[in-house]
Amino acid sequence: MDKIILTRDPLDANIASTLHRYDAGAVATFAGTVRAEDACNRQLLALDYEAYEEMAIAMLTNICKRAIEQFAVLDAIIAHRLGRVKLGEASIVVAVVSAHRVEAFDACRWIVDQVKTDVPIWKKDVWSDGSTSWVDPS
Amino acid sequence: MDKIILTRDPLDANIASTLHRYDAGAVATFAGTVRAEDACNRQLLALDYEAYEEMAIAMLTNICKRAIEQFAVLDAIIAHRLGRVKLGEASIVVAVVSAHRVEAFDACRWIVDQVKTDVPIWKKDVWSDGSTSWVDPS
Amino acid sequence: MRKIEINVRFFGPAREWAGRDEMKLDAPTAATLGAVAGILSEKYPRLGQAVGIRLALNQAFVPLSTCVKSGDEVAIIPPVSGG
Amino acid sequence: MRKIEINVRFFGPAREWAGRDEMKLDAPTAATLGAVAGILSEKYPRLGQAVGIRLALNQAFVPLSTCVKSGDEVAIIPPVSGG
Repeated sequence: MDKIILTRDPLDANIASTLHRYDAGAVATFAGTVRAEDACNRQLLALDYEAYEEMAIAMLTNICKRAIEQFAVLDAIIAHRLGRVKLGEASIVVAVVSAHRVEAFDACRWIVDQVKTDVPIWKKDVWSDGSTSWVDPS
Repeated sequence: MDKIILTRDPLDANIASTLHRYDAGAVATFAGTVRAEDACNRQLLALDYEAYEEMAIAMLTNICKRAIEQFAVLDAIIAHRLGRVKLGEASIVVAVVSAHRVEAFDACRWIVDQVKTDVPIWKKDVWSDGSTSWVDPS
Repeated sequence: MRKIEINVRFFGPAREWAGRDEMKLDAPTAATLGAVAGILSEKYPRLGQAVGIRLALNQAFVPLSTCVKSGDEVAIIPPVSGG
Repeated sequence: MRKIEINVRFFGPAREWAGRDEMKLDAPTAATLGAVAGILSEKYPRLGQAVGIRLALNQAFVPLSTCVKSGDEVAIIPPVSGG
């Protein structure tokens, strides 16, 4: 099972099940989902994601590796969706397994922060009036 | 769907799917699993959980309510297993949904800490030599 | 002297210290929760020696000075180890 | 003066600023990544005005003083918004 997933298919929220290990006592999972938004009489319908795929995979692989080293966790997995992601669907799922819970939470949170600030992935709001706009990351 | 679950059946790691909300942007999930242990030439096979069920449910309900208030999250769910839980299986699953990720992580972690320190649930190690021993919570 | 009858429940390791899951216990009228703890500690010495035990009255933690009445449920809560 | 040909890729909003996904670009031999940024900024003024753009060379962030060679891939990376 691949530890880094970039896919146009819906993400599996229970991705941690692929990390099944008998030496694990804790599994922390994070899912980022597309949240309803209203702006100027239009509603958000979806987000369109795109990536510099080759570079994103290299960077996600590196983030995964650094998390395992820095937080001394057993394993981690990062899945990010591309293309159109509808309201309520997950755009990112991160799971970390470790012996104890503190490292699992810390590593999971760190990975999500890293992905959001550093990996070449972009998203565009898709509005009910047919317009789209790049999401300002600031 | 019940937000507080005490059950002798295997837990659903993807319990957060029952909290599906369009106003949620983040879902943090924690699963505590039975971890392999060796002691004095015997191996841990399972944990046996028991609870003061009526009181545990009341306290879990209260923890859930306090988490939602204190961390301003949208919803939370706590599932704890009773009876024999085998190596690799989950004994507890906690999921929190919120608008943003920081509160989801914080509330999830807080709930797990509260459950471990305060709720009347006990576990016993079940060893490969047939012996059992109550787990010292200290 | 009149007596009351309360229900006592033992959980986790306390079940083994008392050798039972539950029992009916006679106590003096207007006995406090603390007094019940005293009676049980004498009756079950291993329970009396245990560290960190809490008593719940009708599924809530209350001060040991609280009076118990007939039909109340007192639970012996050793340090918990859930999760 | 001899020239080299590099591949340029535009991502996210940069695709729209340049009006394209990718292009071949002629650059002077021994041009630096910074010089390539200068050429592209002149060619696509909207790109030149954007804040926080980074350039990747062959899928890695490197100093702008790095020399590019024929066949290299230069990517225009606007501020990211994944997750």
